[in-house]
Amino acid sequence: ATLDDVKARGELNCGVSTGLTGFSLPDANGNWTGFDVSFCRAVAAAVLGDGSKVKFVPTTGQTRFTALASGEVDVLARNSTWTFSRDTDLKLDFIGVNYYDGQGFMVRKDLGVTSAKELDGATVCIQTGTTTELNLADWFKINNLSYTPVAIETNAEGEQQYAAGACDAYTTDASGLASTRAAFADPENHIILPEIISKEPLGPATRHGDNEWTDIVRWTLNALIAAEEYGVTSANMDELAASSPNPEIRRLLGVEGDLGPMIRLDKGWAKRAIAVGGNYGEIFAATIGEATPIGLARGLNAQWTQGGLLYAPPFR
Amino acid sequence: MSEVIDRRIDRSHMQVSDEVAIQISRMNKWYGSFHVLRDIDMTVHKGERIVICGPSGSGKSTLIRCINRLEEHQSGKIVVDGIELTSDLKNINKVRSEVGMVFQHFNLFPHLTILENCTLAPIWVRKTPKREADEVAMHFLKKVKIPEQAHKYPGQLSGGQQQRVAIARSLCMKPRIMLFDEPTSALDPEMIKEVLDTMIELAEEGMTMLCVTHEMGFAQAVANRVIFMDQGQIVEQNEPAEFFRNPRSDRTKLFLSQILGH
Amino acid sequence: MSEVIDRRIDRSHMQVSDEVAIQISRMNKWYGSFHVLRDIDMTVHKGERIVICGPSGSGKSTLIRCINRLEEHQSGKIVVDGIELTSDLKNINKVRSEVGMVFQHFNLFPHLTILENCTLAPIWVRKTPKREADEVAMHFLKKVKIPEQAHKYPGQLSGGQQQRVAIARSLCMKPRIMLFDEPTSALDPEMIKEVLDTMIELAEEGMTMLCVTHEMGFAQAVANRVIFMDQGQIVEQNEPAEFFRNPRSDRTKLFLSQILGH
Amino acid sequence: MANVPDAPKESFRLSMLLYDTRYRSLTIQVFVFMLFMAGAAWLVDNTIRNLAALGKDFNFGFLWNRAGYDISQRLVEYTNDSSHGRAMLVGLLNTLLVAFLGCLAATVIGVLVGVLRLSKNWLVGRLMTAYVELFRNIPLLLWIILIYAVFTEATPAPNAFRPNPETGIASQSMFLDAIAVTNRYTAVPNPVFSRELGWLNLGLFYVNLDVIAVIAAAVLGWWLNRMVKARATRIQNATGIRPATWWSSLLLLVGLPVAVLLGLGFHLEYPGLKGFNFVGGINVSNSFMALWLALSLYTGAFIAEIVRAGIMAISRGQSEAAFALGLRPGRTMSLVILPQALRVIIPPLISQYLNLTKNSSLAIAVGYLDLRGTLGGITLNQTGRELECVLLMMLIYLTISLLISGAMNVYNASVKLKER
Amino acid sequence: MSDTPAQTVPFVRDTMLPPAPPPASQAGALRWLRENLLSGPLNIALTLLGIGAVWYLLQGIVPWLAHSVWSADNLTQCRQIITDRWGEGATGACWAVIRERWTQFLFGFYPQHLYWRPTLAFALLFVALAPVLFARVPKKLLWFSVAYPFVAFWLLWGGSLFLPLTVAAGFGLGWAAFALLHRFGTIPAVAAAVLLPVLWWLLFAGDLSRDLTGLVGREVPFWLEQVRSDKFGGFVLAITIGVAGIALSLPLGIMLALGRQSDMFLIKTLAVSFIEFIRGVPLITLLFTASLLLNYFLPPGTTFDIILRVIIMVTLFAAAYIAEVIRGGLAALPRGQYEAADALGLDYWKAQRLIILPQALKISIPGIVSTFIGMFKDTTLVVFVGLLDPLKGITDAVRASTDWKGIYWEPYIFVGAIFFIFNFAMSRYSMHLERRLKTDHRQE
Ligand SMILES: Nc1ncnc2c1ncn2[C@@H]1O[C@H](COP(=O)(O)OP(=O)(O)OP(=O)(O)O)[C@@H](O)[C@H]1O
Ligand SMILES: Nc1ncnc2c1ncn2[C@@H]1O[C@H](COP(=O)(O)OP(=O)(O)OP(=O)(O)O)[C@@H](O)[C@H]1O
Ligand SMILES: NC(=O)CC[C@H](N)C(=O)O
Ligand SMILES: [Mg+2]
Ligand SMILES: [Mg+2]
Repeated sequence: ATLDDVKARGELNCGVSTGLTGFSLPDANGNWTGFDVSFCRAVAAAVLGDGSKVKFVPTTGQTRFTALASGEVDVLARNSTWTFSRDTDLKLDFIGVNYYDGQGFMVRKDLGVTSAKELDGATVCIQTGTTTELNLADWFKINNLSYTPVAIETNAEGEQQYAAGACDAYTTDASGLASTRAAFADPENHIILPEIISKEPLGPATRHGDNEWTDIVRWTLNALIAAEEYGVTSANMDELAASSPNPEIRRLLGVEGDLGPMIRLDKGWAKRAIAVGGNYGEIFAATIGEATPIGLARGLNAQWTQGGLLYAPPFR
Repeated sequence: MSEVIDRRIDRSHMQVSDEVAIQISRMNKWYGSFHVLRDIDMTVHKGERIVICGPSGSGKSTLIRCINRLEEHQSGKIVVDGIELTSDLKNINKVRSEVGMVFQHFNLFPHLTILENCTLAPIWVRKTPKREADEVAMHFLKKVKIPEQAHKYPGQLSGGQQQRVAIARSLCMKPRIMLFDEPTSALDPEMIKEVLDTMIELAEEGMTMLCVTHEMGFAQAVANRVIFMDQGQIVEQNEPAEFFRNPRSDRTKLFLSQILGH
Repeated sequence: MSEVIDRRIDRSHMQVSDEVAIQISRMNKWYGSFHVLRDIDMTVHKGERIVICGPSGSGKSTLIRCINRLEEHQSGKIVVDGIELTSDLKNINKVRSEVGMVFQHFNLFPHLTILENCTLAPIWVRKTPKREADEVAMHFLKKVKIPEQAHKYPGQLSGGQQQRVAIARSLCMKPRIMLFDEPTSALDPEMIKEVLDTMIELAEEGMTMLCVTHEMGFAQAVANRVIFMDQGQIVEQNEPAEFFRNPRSDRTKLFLSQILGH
Repeated sequence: MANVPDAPKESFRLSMLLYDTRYRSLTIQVFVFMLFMAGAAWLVDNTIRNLAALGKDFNFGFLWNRAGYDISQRLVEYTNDSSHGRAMLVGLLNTLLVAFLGCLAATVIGVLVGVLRLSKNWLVGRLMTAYVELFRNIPLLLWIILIYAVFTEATPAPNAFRPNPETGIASQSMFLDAIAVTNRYTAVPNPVFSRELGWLNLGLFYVNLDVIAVIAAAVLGWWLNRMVKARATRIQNATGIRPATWWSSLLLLVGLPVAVLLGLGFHLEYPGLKGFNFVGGINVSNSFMALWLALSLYTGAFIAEIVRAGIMAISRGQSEAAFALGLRPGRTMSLVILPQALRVIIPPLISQYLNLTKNSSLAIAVGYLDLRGTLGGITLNQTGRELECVLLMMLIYLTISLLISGAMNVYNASVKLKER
Repeated sequence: MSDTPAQTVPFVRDTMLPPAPPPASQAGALRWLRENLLSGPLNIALTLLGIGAVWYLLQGIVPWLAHSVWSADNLTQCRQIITDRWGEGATGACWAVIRERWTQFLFGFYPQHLYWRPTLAFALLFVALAPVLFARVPKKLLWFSVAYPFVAFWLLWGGSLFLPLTVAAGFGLGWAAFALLHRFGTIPAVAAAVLLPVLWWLLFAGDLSRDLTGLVGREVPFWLEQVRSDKFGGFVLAITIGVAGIALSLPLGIMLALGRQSDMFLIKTLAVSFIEFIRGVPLITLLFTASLLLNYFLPPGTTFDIILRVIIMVTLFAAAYIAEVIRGGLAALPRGQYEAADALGLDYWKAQRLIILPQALKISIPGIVSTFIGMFKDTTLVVFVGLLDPLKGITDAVRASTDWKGIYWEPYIFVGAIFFIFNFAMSRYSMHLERRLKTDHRQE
């Protein structure tokens, strides 16, 4: 089983994007940071007790699912959209949603385009092997517009093509657009068009059939979300563990109950997961939030208590 | 050539025993549908020195190569040193290590020194310790008069020297029978003599020899039997004096007239 | 070799006229700064048969190749058949089609049959109708005694046969002068004779010939002048009998002693 | 001796399996065969078990499902409603297109460079050597990326061809008003026929009858030209004088197709800037251009070496012999050198074609949707059928390769020089 | 009419002429110019064209190169420096990126304090190659060549010394089995020599090495800091894959070449099918097989390192090409060599090992070198299975950093130059070898 493999290996293999600022990006020394990366580290901390015991495997839109299916990675945290056929036919298990997203378009400001409907005849850069590729085809067909797709492999390539003017518009998940735009030297010269043409619930995925492992990954994500909901942060969690009267928090932090052993981990698993990069909110703020150059608002990704869609099932 | 004949050869040691070294009976061989050797019958006794001659393409090389099974015969029987040559690999290898062969083009191994050429087979086939093999090799290299070349490579030697090394290489396996296939025909005239001298010395020591050659001087001096082949058959055989003086078949006469003519 | 000399050659037809075929005066040639031919003076009359010999590297090939301008000379004058060789392409082509050349390595065209080899130049240079060219070619192939090989390819012939085809190929252009550059030196001894025979026949018919060769038997039998070259200069020339019997310069003596020594 | 008694028939012993030359090879082959089968069975068994564990099957049914993605360069009708199988066909045709054009250009470049490298001109010789060494010693992938970069980074956007609304002057203008090299594509005129003959349905795709007519005319011209040449040879054989044929050749090879083109009302539709992009002409994408140029230049360097070696292999003696016979250099080349050099050149040349075809799979680097990009890329990813897609892709490449090398063997056999 | 006309006076030269200097047209720069650049109108045209081409190229490149900046922290700063120094609109090369990141191009993400290990491994490679390449090196060094793969593995990946040792022990075991069983015939010996090591590796090697490591602990002579495969990148990766591929493909290629020459139908068919299959598909598809399909073909649950998988595929790929090269070498050997070996009583394997292969391999060295060059270039393709090759993997990584986003030509030129130097040197060396083999292949 995957859990045993990971433990035996002493290392979690985590599939991430080849480079998307804020989500997953290696620095000059090969250290990875970002939203997806933090999730991988949380899982590693939960399972192995050390958030640095992760091997990040860069995957492209095309190679990611095979990397997972072939066992090259244990978890895929690569802003992948949860779709019916991926969940069933491709034999993946999406363990939840960590970012509610939708597909958008980015164009140069001086193009004078204000709506995607004006893109008739445009050249559009699109990553191959993604849902966005299919959405794009559908959307232009529905709206009876024509376009020329320029197939690209990685976000870096798309960025470069778009920057060089080889395509009029770049389309991908809105979060990806924001990240790409933030990385430009002149973000102010680019706009993201208002149309969101699809639903893109992004979430980590595991292989179909290994429920034990899937549970671990799923509840690690839930723990991060729940922690934010209950106000557990990396800073105050020791204090809360000692003093909080809330049984839910106590169960989460492993002071009470036997949740850890139920998924073949020890009691402190969730605590360790939160300790690496903080709870969901902390991770979000540190990697892609409004204080970062990427500047994404919580929007749909706020807790349900704040009018968003994040809703962790109870820890009980 | 005349020198060879003139040379006084001491035939006293060259005794022929009654023991049979090679026995070939009713042997036939085909290349595809081409019948190269036809009903060859031949007995060679220990110590015999046989010269085989005949026009080009008459099957001399093929015959000699059948004896250590470089070529396979299709019918009949070849018994070498009491071992019948069948498809049994063990027998074949046994025969090959008892029978030395010297080729027209020397076929020395160019990547090995002279000494290594000579010790290769003793070490790997006979499993002789290297030191011993070296000694034996030096002995035979001395015998063929080129001990000083032992550490050179074949490419650095003249043709005649190379052929003598080839002979020494065969001798290092201590063979009971030596086969020669036109050992001098690829050599310049000056070098032929040195090789023939080596062969004569060998003959004087009583080695059983089968030699395909057109050096009739050599045949007269050394052979105790000359076999003439044509079109895959043994046409005539006789002792050399008789053979040259009194060839019986017309083909032999024609052949001798051509070969001795110039 | 001795046979060639022994052969009784009918010299009666081999007349030398007074007409000049080739006239070379004060010709010099350099390869870069290397002075290959130095002050060559030479007159060849119609019907003359000249043999050029000399040590390797003495410039024999270069001289002969200057005559049909496969090499360019840098000073002096070469007049062939009344046409001076300058850089004028038309003259060069005219000379080349009047002068036949036979090379050491035959240089037959391997992708064409023997017959096609012989008719190629007549058809494309002389604009002979194919039928006629074929007839001429067969005539000359008969003359060199291989008409039956006409439809084979060069690769299927022996060296001697190939060289004879090369001679026939040149003859098909009906040249007035034939140049030979060591035509027999790449051949096996048995084949040398057949090629020399062909050349002798040619000489008997009165062809003007310049021949670089070391076949001294041929020189004695056929040549009416032997030229000895060394270091790019003509060192001695004489009629063959005198040349061989009585070489005057030391270099010639040395050379002859080496070449006839064995 | 009436009868040599044959040796008594040897009874079969087990050791003969190892030591008898007759049985030994059989033994070894059986042993190897068993090993091979065991290995194959092991692989197949693993695969079946792995597939089962993943809950997958081995099934090519997905080829008939809707593909859903768009391909910008397509030689046959294709929309995102077409099937994955059709997308594969589009990809395969794209592969073949770039391979074919690549081989063509590489040959031209290679022959030119190979001959120039032999020229006496020092400067040109050095330049050609530099070209050959540069391209041969640097990975093809780098050339593809570099040339692609030249196209995307160093050429203007289509917008630059738009006249400035104030001044009325565009910062870039089209070459001959017909060709525009932009950072997305090269817009070239579109050949159209005003008197169309229509389309012919071939089941899998349609072909344009006009194009067929022009090709037919070209073939006819070529065939007639051969007749003319043959006639010239006949006249030459009879009279020795070869009539000049260059003008009739020109007329037949060029004139005939041109006449048909004119007859069909052939004209060019020029690209014009409309909206974001040029329309009306054909937009040849930069990914295609980069891949094509890089493949041609890279393979051209290898071909240049082959050509040079081929010509040099024909020994100097051959041309000297021809000169000595009075043949002029041109004739020497066409009658003596080329026929021989071709035999030496063509076999390695074809294996370069093979390499080029295989290397075209590097299209992945520039997003050109060839066979690997469609079947082995998007389709594989959308359907998750790695095993089927990769195997099918290998099979197709293998088939192409075997066809090419089969052709080479036939050629080799037919031109082999006769030897003794 | 006389036979010798009167005109042909006998002639003897008394004094030999000394060589004279060539006329002006034959020497000096003038002649060189005339002959090499200006002979005939075609040549003049070519010369002009050539000068034009050179001029055009230089015009584009020289100013760009002349405006090189060697130190800057990021691209914006670099561009600023160029504008400051050479005025508005000037373009120039930002070599600063190379200066800052060159270690990454060479070593990928290999830990900096361990750079000495790949460097040492690379240096030792030459020592290991010496006995193969130079005849004069003492043959004892061959032992080092045999040990080198294990040394290099340990240096590159680190970890316990016992892992390479136990693996090597497997080979030793095979060799011992062969030597012991040889007297019972070649076939059982070969079978044992293959099976025994495989069993050893599968059943004992792993545990043994773990136990031994546990025994001695992680101390320096037995333990080097472990470096994971995902830290490999740049030229270290390319050279590792290239060298491992060639080294491993040699034995396989030899077997295939011998198989192809075999007169046993089945073996020949298998060898030919394998070779033709591998040569008929692009390397990329094989690499995809390595990354996507290999796990389907292996027992459930096996996972192993992607670099190792790539090396396996590259090995198979190179083996097919090497097999063809060696086949050429085998074909070039005269038949007499086989016959002489037979006549001396050497069996097939001994003849191959002692006589045929040493010669065939030597003839094949130039071909092997070219195969290696091809393979070295092809290692750039590993980027498509997610490895950090120097060409695209590392440059993309460099460009992904905010500092150097937008830089394009400089990294490619740098990587291209290194590839060129490597490959050009190797191809020259192989040409030199070819010439040497041509002249003295029969002499040492
Ligand atoms: N491997 C072979 N396949 C087919 N025919 C062969 C083969 N080897 C030899 N032959 C033919 O068998 C005949 C006899 O050949 P062999 O070499 O024994 O003749 P030979 O008497 O040794 O001639 P030579 O004096 O030329 O060496 C020849 O006609 C030859 O062409
Ligand atoms: N193309 C060339 N470039 C430079 N030097 C040359 C060239 N061809 C020949 N030589 C030199 O010119 C000299 C004369 O050569 P040539 O071939 O005429 O000699 P040869 O008398 O025919 O010798 P051989 O008997 O060996 O054929 C030699 O020293 C040779 O090295
Ligand atoms: N841009 C991406 O790499 C991901 C796109 C999209 N979310 C998908 O999963 O297909
Ligand atoms: Mg023979
Ligand atoms: Mg000469």
